[in-house]
Parts: sequence; C-alpha cells; structure tokens
Amino acid sequence: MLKKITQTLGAGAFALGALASALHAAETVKVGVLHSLSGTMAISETSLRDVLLFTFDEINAKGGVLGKKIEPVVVDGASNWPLFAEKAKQLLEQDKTAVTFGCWTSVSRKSVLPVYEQNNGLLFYPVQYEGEELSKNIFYTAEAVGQQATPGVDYLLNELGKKKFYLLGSDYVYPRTTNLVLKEYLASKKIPAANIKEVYTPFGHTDYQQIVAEIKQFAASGDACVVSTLNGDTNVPFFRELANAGIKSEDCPVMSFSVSEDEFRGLPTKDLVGHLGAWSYFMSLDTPANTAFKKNFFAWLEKSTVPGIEKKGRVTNSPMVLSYVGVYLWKAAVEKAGSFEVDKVRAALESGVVFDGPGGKATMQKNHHMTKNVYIGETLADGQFKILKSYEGVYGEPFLKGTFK
Amino acid sequence: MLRTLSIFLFLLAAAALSAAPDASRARLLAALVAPADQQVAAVRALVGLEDAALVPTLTAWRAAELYLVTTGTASPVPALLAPLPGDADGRLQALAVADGLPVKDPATGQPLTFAPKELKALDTTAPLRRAIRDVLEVAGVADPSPAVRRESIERLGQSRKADHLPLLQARLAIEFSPAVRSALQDAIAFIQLADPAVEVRLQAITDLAAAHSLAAAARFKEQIALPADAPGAASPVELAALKTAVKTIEDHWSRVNFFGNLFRGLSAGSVLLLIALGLAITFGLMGVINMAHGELMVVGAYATFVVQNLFAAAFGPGSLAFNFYFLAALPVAFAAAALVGLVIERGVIQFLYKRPLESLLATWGVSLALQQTFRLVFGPANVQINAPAWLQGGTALYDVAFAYNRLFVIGFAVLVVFGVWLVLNRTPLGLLVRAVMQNRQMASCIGVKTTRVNMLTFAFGSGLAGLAGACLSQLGNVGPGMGQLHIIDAFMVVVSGGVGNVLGSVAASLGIGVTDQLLQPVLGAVMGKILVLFAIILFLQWRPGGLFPTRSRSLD
Amino acid sequence: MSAPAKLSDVEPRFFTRAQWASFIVPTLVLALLLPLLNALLPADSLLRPSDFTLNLYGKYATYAVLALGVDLLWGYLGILSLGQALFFSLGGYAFGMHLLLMIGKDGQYKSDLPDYMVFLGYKALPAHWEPFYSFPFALAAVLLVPALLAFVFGWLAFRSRIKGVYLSILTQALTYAAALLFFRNDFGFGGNNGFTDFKRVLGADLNSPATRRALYIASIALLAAVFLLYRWLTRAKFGHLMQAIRDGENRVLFSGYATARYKLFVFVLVAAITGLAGALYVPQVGIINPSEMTAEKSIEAVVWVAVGGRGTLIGPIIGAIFVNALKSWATREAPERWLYILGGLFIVVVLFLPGGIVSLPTKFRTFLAKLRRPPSGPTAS
Amino acid sequence: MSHPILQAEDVTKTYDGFRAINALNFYLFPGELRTVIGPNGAGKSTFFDLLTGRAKPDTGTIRYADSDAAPSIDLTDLNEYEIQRLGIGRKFQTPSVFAEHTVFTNLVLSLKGPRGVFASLFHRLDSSARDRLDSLLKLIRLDDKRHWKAGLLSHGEKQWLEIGMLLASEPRVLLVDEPAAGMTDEETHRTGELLLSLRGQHSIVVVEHDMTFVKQISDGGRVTVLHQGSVLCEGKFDDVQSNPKVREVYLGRGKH
Repeated sequence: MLKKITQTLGAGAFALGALASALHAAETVKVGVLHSLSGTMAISETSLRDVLLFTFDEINAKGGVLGKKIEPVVVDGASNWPLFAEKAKQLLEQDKTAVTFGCWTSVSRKSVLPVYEQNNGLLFYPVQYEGEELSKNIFYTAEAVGQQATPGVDYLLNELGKKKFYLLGSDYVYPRTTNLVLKEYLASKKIPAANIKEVYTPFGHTDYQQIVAEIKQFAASGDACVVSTLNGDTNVPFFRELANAGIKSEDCPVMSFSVSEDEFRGLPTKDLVGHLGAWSYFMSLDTPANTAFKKNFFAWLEKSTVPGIEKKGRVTNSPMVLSYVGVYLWKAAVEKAGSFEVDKVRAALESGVVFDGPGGKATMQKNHHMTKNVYIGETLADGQFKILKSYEGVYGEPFLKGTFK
Repeated sequence: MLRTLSIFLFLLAAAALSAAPDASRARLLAALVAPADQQVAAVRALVGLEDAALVPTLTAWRAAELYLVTTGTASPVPALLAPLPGDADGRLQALAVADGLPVKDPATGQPLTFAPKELKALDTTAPLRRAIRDVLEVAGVADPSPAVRRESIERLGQSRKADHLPLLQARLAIEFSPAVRSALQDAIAFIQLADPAVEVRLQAITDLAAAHSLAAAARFKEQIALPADAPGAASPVELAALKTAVKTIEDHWSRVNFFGNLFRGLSAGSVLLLIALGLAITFGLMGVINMAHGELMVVGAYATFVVQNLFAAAFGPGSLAFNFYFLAALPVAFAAAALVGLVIERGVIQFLYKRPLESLLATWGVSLALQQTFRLVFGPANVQINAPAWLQGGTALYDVAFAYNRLFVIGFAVLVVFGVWLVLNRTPLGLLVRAVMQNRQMASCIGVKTTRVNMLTFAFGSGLAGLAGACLSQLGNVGPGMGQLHIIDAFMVVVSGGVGNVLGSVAASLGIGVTDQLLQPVLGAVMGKILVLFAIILFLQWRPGGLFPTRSRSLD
Repeated sequence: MSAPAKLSDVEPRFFTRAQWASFIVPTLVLALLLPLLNALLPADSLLRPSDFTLNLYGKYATYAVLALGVDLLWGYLGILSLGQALFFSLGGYAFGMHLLLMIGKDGQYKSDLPDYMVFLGYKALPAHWEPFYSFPFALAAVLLVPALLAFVFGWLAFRSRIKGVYLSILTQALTYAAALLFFRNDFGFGGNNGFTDFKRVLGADLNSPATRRALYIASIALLAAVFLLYRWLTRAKFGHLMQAIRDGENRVLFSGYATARYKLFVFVLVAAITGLAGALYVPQVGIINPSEMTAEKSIEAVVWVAVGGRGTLIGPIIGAIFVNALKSWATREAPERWLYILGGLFIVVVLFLPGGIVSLPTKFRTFLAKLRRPPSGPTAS
Repeated sequence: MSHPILQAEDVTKTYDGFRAINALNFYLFPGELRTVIGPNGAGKSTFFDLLTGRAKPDTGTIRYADSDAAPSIDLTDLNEYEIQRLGIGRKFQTPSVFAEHTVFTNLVLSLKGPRGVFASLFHRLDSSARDRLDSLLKLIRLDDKRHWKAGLLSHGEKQWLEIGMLLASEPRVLLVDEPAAGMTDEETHRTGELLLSLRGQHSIVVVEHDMTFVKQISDGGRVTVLHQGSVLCEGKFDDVQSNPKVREVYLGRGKH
C-alpha cells in the first residue's frame, strides 16, 4: 500500500517538475499563444497559431517591442474548454506572459475570461463573435455582430431586394445571438415575422436533405435568401445538398458568416460560386498593405520549421488578419505606454491606437472593440471572394440587442 | 473550362458590338453616360431596345466589368475588355461599346491593352442595378438559352406588371421548350391575377392551382387574409376560388413532402447502412469494439481525395476522364482501409479477442493516433473533394427532388449489401468466417486457420468502412475529425439491428433513417436526433437483443 | 502450483496498521501540509506549491473520484459505463446553477438573472432555478440529479438484462443524447457556452487563494473519503457479490440474488458520488459546458482506470493523476505530438500491461526472478 | 398419495420454430430422487430452464408447493432469483462457480440467508454459519482447499463445489444437471452416494447420461425418459430399460 502511494506521489512530482516555469530572460518578453492545435477546433485555429508566429518573427526582425524580442509560449487548448482555462492560468501564473493572443470559440473565451480578470492579464480575441460581453482584460479585434451580420443583411435587403430570410445556424450561442439581433434588425426594416424562418442544426450535422428541401419551397417566390451561421464542417454537406437541389445563388443566395478563405480549402467551391460572405478582410483585397502581408506570410511559411506546419495551398482570412492586427495594436500600445504593464497598456489601447493593416485602417475603441472596414464578397470558383461592396469605418458595438426598434 | 467560357462570351459580345444599328446604339450609349439623377430612368427606357449590344453591355455593367477608357485627350469611352488573341500576359483589349472595335492608341494606331485594375469600372448603385436587371429580364425572355428565358419569365411573372403581358403572350405563341412554356403560362396567370375582368382572374387562379405554384399559394394567402373592405380584397366568389386553390396547392405539397421524406429517409438510412455494415462485420460478427472504425472511413475518404488529385493531375480537372475518378477511387478506398485494418488487427486486436471491452480502449488509442496522423499528412483543415459531374444535380419526379448523389448512395448501399451477402453466404471465406465467429476454438480444432480468418474478416470489415468513407466524401466534409461524427450512429445501428446479423443492420439503418427524416420537419434536427436516440434506448429495453437477436444456449 | 497463501477471507480486516499509516500519512500531507506551505511560505520559496499547482491537483483529485467510480463499476462489477462523464457533468451543472445565481448582480448586465438569460430575453428566473439559491438544496441536487438519472436508466437497462458491450454502447448513446440536449440553447442551460464566470461560493471569493485552497482541501478530502467508502464496499460480502456478478452474473442470479438490484445500487451510488466530484470540479476550473459530458470524456476516464490498474482502488487514482499530469505537461511541451503519446500509452497499457501501472512492481519482480533463475528449470509457479 | 411438490402440465416451449418441449407433463413428489434421461436434444436442459425461470413456457403451467398442500405457486410468473428463494436450487451442466473467488467465499455467497443489498453490505458470519460451512467443506471434500481460487480446481472438484453451493442454500428441490460429467469412476460413485443420502430431506431431479450412474442413483426410484420434448415413458430403471420404445430411441443407438 505504502509503495502504491509513493507511486502516486512520484507521478505528481513528475508533473510538478514539468510545470515549473523557466527562468525569465531579460531581453525577451513572453507572449502567450492559446489555440487548439488538436481536437475539433484545430481545423481553424492552427492557422492562427501560424500567423501569430509569423507576426512575432516579423516584429522581432525589426527590433522587437520596446527593444525586447517576443518569445512566444505556444500551448494547445486541445478543443477542451476547461483545459483552456488551465492553460490560461499556466500562461499567466507560471509563464508570466505579458499578453495572450488566442481563443476561437466563444466558449473557450468564456472559459478563460475569469482567469484573465483575476490575474489582470491581457487577451486579444480575433474571431467574429456574438458580442454581449465586455471584459476589461480582453480586447476584441473580432467582428462584432454589427460588423458582419447587419451589413450582410443590409446588402441582401438593399442591393438584392430580398424579402424573405431563412436564418440557418448551428445550435450554439453565436448563431442564436446573431439571429436574435438580426430578427430585431429585420423587424426594424419592416420585414414581417412570417417572412423569417429560423432553423438550427446540431454540431457536426451531416444530413441537410430536409432543410434544403424546405429552403427550396421557402425560396419558390424568388425573393428569399439564406443567412447562414453554420459552423465549420457542416457547411460542406449543406452546400453540397443545396447545389444538388438546383438552388442557385441567383435565386436564393446564401450569406455565410462563418465561411472564410481558409474554410474554402475544404469546401467544394464549385458548389458555392455566387454565394456571399461578409468579413472585415478578404484575401483578394487589392491594397499594398495586403499584398505585402500575403507575400511576407507565404515567404515565412516556406522557411518555417514549426513541426507539422502546412506550407502548401495556404490562404489568409479575416481571423488571421485580425490576429495579426491585434499583435500590432498591442505593440503600438506598449510603445505608447512605454511599458509592458497591463494597466498602462490597456490605457494606451483605450486611448485609441491605430493600425493600418491588410484589411484597412483599424482603430481600437474605448469599449475594446475596433472600428474597421466591412466587406461583402461573392464566392468565386477559385475559393476567393470578389468584393462587391465595402462599408468603411464601421464602429464595433458588442451590445446590439434591443438597439433596433 | 471557365476560362474558355468567358472567352466565348467576350467573343460573342465583340460580335454583338460590331453589328451596330446606329439609333439604338446611341440610346444605349446615352444611358451609360447619362447624369446620375437621370440614369435610372434612362436605363429603364431601354426596355425592349432591339440592339445586340444591349445584353452584353448591361450584363457587364451590372457586374462592374464595363470600363471607361480614356485615350489621349478624347473623352472617356465605355468599353468591354476582351482577351487579346495570342497574348500570354493576360492583358486585355478594350472593345468600345459604340462600334465594337478595339480602342486604339491615337498616336500609333495600335490597339491598346489593359489589365482590369488599370481602368475605372463604370459605377453602379443598387437602384441602378435593379433597373438593369429589369431591362435584362425583359431582354432575357428572348434569350437563346432556355434557362435564362425561364428565369427571366419567372421574375417577370412575380413582378406582376400588366405591361409585360403582351411580351409574354407573344413569346408563348412561339416558345417551343415545354419547361419555358409552363413557366410562361404561370407568369401570365400571375399577372392576370390583377386583371380587371373577374373571369380572367378566376381562370388565372385555377391555372396556378393546377400548376401547384407555391409562390401563388403565398400570394393567395395574403389576399385571403385581407380584411373585406381593404383595397384589392377578393369578392366572395373569388375568395372561394382562392381557398380551393390554396388547398389544392397545399395538399399537393404535403404529398410531395411525404414522399420526399420517405426518399430522404431511404437515403439517410443508406448512408447509415454503409457506415454500419463494416461494423456489423467487425463488431457484430467478430465481437471487436473498434472505436477506430470512423477513422477507417476517413482513410477511405482520403484515398478518394488522393485519387481525385491524381486524376486531376493526369487528365486535368475539367476533363471527361476526371469524372470517372470516383469509380477508380472506390476499390482504392476499399483496399487502403482494408490494409490499415489489417495492420490494426495484427498490431492490436489479435491480442484482444477475449477482451472485447479492452479492445474498445486500445482501438480508441488507435483512433487518436490516426486522427493526428491525418492532421500531419493532410493538414488540419478539411480537404476539397469535387463531385464528378454525374453525381451533381438531380432530377424531380412529381415535384419530389431526387439528387443524383443520393440516388447513387441508395443504389450503392444495395450493391454493397448484396456483395456482403454473397461473400458471407456464397464463398468459402464466408463459410469459414461464420464457423470461426460461432466458435473460435472449435473452428481451430477442425483445422480452420482462425488467425487468417480473423485477419481477413477484419480487413474485409475495414474495407467496407473505407467504401463508406468514399461515399461520404461525396456528401459531406472530409477532414481528420470526420470519423467521430458517425461512430456512435454506426454502433447504434448494429446494436439495434441485433449483433451478428447483417440483415438486422439493414432493417435498423433504414428504420432509423426514415424515423429521423419523418421527425425532423416536426421537431427540428436536434430534437429529432435526440428523440431517435432515446427511442433506440427504449427499443432495446423492449428487445434487448435488437431486431434480430442471436440466441445462445450457454449460460453466459 | 503451491498452495495459495491465505488470501481473502469473507471479512478481511479493513486495514492493517501499516495500511492505515500508508493511507493517513499521504492524505494528511496532501490535504494539510501542501496547502499550509502554500499559505505560509513566501511566494518565491522553492518549497511552496504554487496556487496553480494546488488548483491543478484539486482538479486531478475530482478526476480521481470520477475514475474510482468508473473502476467500481468496471473493475469490480463488470459494467463498462461510458456515461460517467455525464453524471460528473450533471453534478457540475447542478452546482453551477447555484454558483451562477451567487454571481448576483455582478454579471455583464448587472441583473439578478444569469447573463445568458438576460440576453435570451427571460423575464424572470424559471421556477426550477429558484431553489438553487439555497446551498443545501444545490448540494442535494448535486447528489440526487445524477442519482435519479442513473436510477431510471439503470432500472430500465438492468431489468432488461442488458450487459457487456450492449450496455457500454447504450450508456454512450445516453451520454450523446444528453450532450446534444445540453448543447441546445432552448434547453435553458446556456447551450454550448454552459456556465462560467462564477464569482463566489458560500460568500467567499472564488478567486482568492484562500478559497482555492479550501476547494483543494475539499477535493482531497472527498477523494480520501470516497476511497474509504469504496474500500469498505469492496471488502464486505457485497464486494464479493459485485465481483461474482462480474464473473458470472447468471450463477449469482441462480443463487437467489436479484443482481439487477445490486447493479442498480452501485450504479446509482457511483452516479451520486461522481456528481459530487463534478460539483467540486466546476468551481476549480471555472466552467461547465456540454462538451464535458460527451462520450469521449467518459472514455478518457475509462482510460485513466486502465492505465492505473483496474480492479484495484489505488489504480484509478494513480491513473487519473498520471494521465492528466501527462496531458498538462504534453499540451505545453509537445503540442503537436501529444496525441501520439496519449494514444500510444493506451495501446501499450492494454496490450502489455493489462494490470496497469499498479501491476508494474509485480511485473518487475517476476522479471527479476526470471533473470535470476535460468528459464529451463522448473518454476514453482 | 401426497401432493406433488413440483408439477408441470402441458408445457410447450418453442425456439425459432423448434419444439424443445412439447406438451410435457411432469410431477415430482416430496423427498423423491428422480432421474431424467433422454438422448441429446430431448429437451432436458430446456426443461430445467423452464423450471428455474430462465425461460418462459409458451403454453402450460408449472406449479410448486411450498407446503404440504397442492402446488399453488405459479413459477412461470417468477424469475430466477425468486424461484431460488422459494427453495428450488439448480446445478448446471458445465460447472458454474465463481472462478475468481475462493472455495470458501463461493460457499459463503451461496449460504442460505437474506439476499438483499443492505444485508450483504452489513453481513457478518456468525459461528453457526461457520460451523455449517466447515461441515459442508468436509462433505464435498474441499476442506483443505478452502482458500484456493475456485478457478484452479479440477473439473470434478468444481462439480463438487457447485453441489456444495447448492446445499449451502438449503433448497427443498434440487435440480442437478449431469453431476458426474468429467469425474472419475470413483468420484462418480461418491457423487451418487451423496445424492442418495440427500434423498428424503430434499426432492431431487437429476439429469444424467451415464447409465451406470443412473442405475446407481435410481435405486428403486423413478426414471423419466424424455424424447423430443415429451415424456416417452416413466418407471423403475429396469422397466424403462426394457421398454422397447426406449430401446428404439435411445438405447438402441448403441449407447450402453
């Protein structure tokens, strides 16, 4: 018995030793990267890790931040939300990172939020989300609902003259919230409730026959569209089914908020041609800043030595660029504050630092969201978006519900 | 393919531009450069303009592909860009809308070349684009392509403007395509709903009811809902007609939905069946709980992906031969998954035949490792699989939609079941399999090489999983986590069918598929699925051995 | 075969004196000394376990309780339940409801209602939430909700004599259905996001080091208590019956025992205790959401047991701590490769070490004995 | 003549269209030792399954008397453990003991007494129970192997252990399926003696193939011949043996 218990303690000591933090090097500043590199979310989040490492190298090559080189601490959240909280604690309490860039799903952000608040840490969150949150320790470079969903619906209403809306989403908080806001928004635009249908499918749903049959009948009048907040994987069976049912983008366009260039890599783009997307960045944006960003990133990928990193067929998308923008905003704020201290950096950020990034000018607001451009694009067969319309300098507002009357 | 098409279109446009009847062309040009506040009116006035350049010019304008070309000091000329014959740099020449000739350098007299981004596209606004669309729709009624004609006609019908009536009726007199004719009749009836003469209106209602038009039903319901004194409210006679029409249309569609649900259930069941068949062999017959079964499907799906890429590389992605990649992928998927299965059986499972619950754990470890391998080999993102042309689209019979890929899956499932039945019942291997599965020790006593039989059976079941994966690649996504989506469903099918009974799996998968599809419209996708799961749990309370239980007389 | 030593009699002693010592000493060290060092030593002392470490081990302790339950069912009773994470999460949810209400007006919306309810437009707290303001009620729910579900499911399943692989797959289906249900926003438990951002428990600030120490101590105490309880269960005649059911249920049935009742009793008891562990888990990790109740999590727990050594009570504890510590370490040090490490570990353990880590010393001794003795000679075993 | 303790009337049981038991009538009287013989597939094991609740008859009644009155308890409504608690114990054809438990524990678990969950949680062995266990261990000659794991016993020893377990539960009716299988001649003979010694205090049904053994234990008692699920004939061993029908279906096949 005693032996068994010493075994237990031995196993524990092993973990303790492993977790003991390394000593700080004076010339570097530690920066956390908290994304899922395994599990279901690895599919999206790995790209963000890549772009973050690229950004750090880019900054380090130009002398770092306040003369210190960035030393990334990469941890795997493994698509496991309590593990995210554990890793966040580790980054803050053990590694003492100055800032963390990370999280994709809302639940991962929710899971680490108390950790950042309690340790007074700093987290930059880059992925479109539902809003309804404002933490003094989180900066949301992400698109809020008003920077994606409402402009997207505006486009459907004003440019395409759509009158019937099929709101299709995965059954979780982001789609639910977005659709709540959209329903209010549509009501304020005098769209009768009878013309709005709201449907949810579980995560990983694979059979969209029924829903597509319903859309087909819903769209028989010719003035209908689909607003899709379907998550990740489920887009493939959905668009496949849609194409096979003969529903064309001209008859019934689908405006998706969760499908970006990165997702197109795994989608049969042929089936998506003509359908729409709304993001604050498209890879096809023709600006010098974007051209340079793409060139440098792909060049970096070529010579990267990160194990298992994909080098071929890579694209850029909005969450990646917003991660990139986040790092630069943080850098600008640190330099403005002249310190890595969280309180000073926060004050600097809140005072409105600006970064002219690949997606255009982004200004951090006092409410921790960004004013940025929003683009509406149409899918092309090569997995890129053709930009149809741009809305410039859209204010980021996390609390939208109840604002449209 | 796309490039050839666009070149063709441009050549067509060029031809249209060059044949220039002057008066109409002038009107078109005037509209293009009209002052902003008069532009919409000017464009709308183009309705019915008989000019070959009308459609290509407006189409390009609407797509922001009509450019203003400035040469020297002259005022800008509206022009379309077309490929320069024989030019490899991708530079384009500009064909002026006015005469269809290339815009030339005033100095040298040589055609100028451009890249699209060097030029300014002619601006549009949303109201302008709508006006353009309206003009194009009217023009589209006479378009050479039946699909364009049909779409334009449907839109005109929905706009319900009486002034389009003569145009549509004129077209009806000469239209030959049955699909377009029926669209024309519907559109005419739609417009006639607002006819001043009550008989015409009543006839239109009857016609639309007979055509089972859903769009009409929506309009009818709106009209029925109007208060009696509202403008446009129906007279009592009309009201009765409207109600009958709505009922006729709705009855029709509820029948359509019923048969549609049955078909969808059949197809969902076939997918389940394909997924579960391999498991019915490895789990049902052999008693191995293979948690990596899902990953074996992924092997099949990735095999399909690889074959697709090989075909694309060898024959070109648009070629005829490319369309047959899927047929070649099926045996490859089977073989690849069977091979991986073989390795798993030799490496892990052969030690665990007497410990089924532990095979669950070990194979779970295998599934983790396989998933990470997929990630490292093919990347963490999903891979792109393009369906061959013959699996795209669908057909409709009595308004029930049949997608080709679904029809294929049903047919394929039937074939695979038949194949499995043949293997198990009509081959020496099948005999050995059944012998070993019934009593391993006894079989080995009578000289059956049980090791070999186990190996082959497991490989066979794995190969079936590979086939299922290949099929799924045509329906859904292919990525490292794809296998996890289906594994529980597969186990549920085998368990409720009765372990060790392939026929049971067939019945269970079809039952589950149809139930799921029938429940979905009522309860939604999530609750439907939950309910099916609970139904299975309860069903097994009632019949613990599944649909077709295997009885045993031994004590345990 | 030499005559086996006088091993287990029907009523063996609960603990020998040495066993008591080897139980009490580490328990006291873990439950009292470590938190004391944490509280008293200066932050930079090498001997001081950090807040982070304590918190981590508190979490592992709740996992160990979960693993003990899996083992009691699987190692002793022969029921491989893939639904234990569900009971763990249900306990977590029940306690989470209480914690969520304790946030009071400190949430995002400064409302009495939990944030997500405000947002989804609830006008008032649903009636079934009201009692959760009371800590004792929440505690009772922590035990009773999982127990009730276990009772209904177990009653149905055991009555129909569903067992073995069938039962495993059914529990998996149950877990899957429950997770789907909790993922739904309409179900009213926060959907995919679950409950998070808790502020206080029993009036104490959840994020203060003192509260975290208390939670850690409570987790270790629970683990020790559950260990004793399960040890008592397995040593009584009841324990022999459990193993008899595992080895030959029909024989037990023909000996006049209503085996279904025995299974149901253990299943329900374990569910309640697992729920309690879940309730302690939630305030320590700060979140409970439906992905915690997926079948995958249950399988993980089974793996801990297998790695540690099933059919023993110390095995699951070692397994839970070892595997999770390994995971904590590997997700930081080898983020790209840790799934291979974990997957490989399971395969190796199942194939080559069916007794788990606890069987290592015996294996090692046998190995040494073989080395000493030439293999040709007759061995006494 | 007194009432039967166990009575099966017109019982039929079908498995997948095969009539394992066909309109069977069977009466067992208190204190009787009845031997049942019959060729393979005659329905002997199925018959035991029906008596012990492991299978339910399609038609017919099976009744049991827990007193001297006429049999009134309908066994077809009851399940295995309820029937066992009424006092009907069964020994299986292949010995089924708890292989991972010691011989001693095997007996403890079988000992007559409360069978509830809580009873077993707080169970203590009193001295009279210990005495009874000791005498049982001696009876089945496993006294010196009481701490062996049952799984390590020889086939014959397992048979004995199972008989011991059966006796420990003090049943009124013993259903014994092929007790002599796998035993040496000497062991077989001793088994026969044991069974004969139990006659009187218990009512016993023995299913057996071994004719020598059958002859030994029938010892003036009745022998029932099952054939195709029904009783072919019943009577003293010698009568049965000379019955031409029996010779035809059973003995005529060359066995003994």
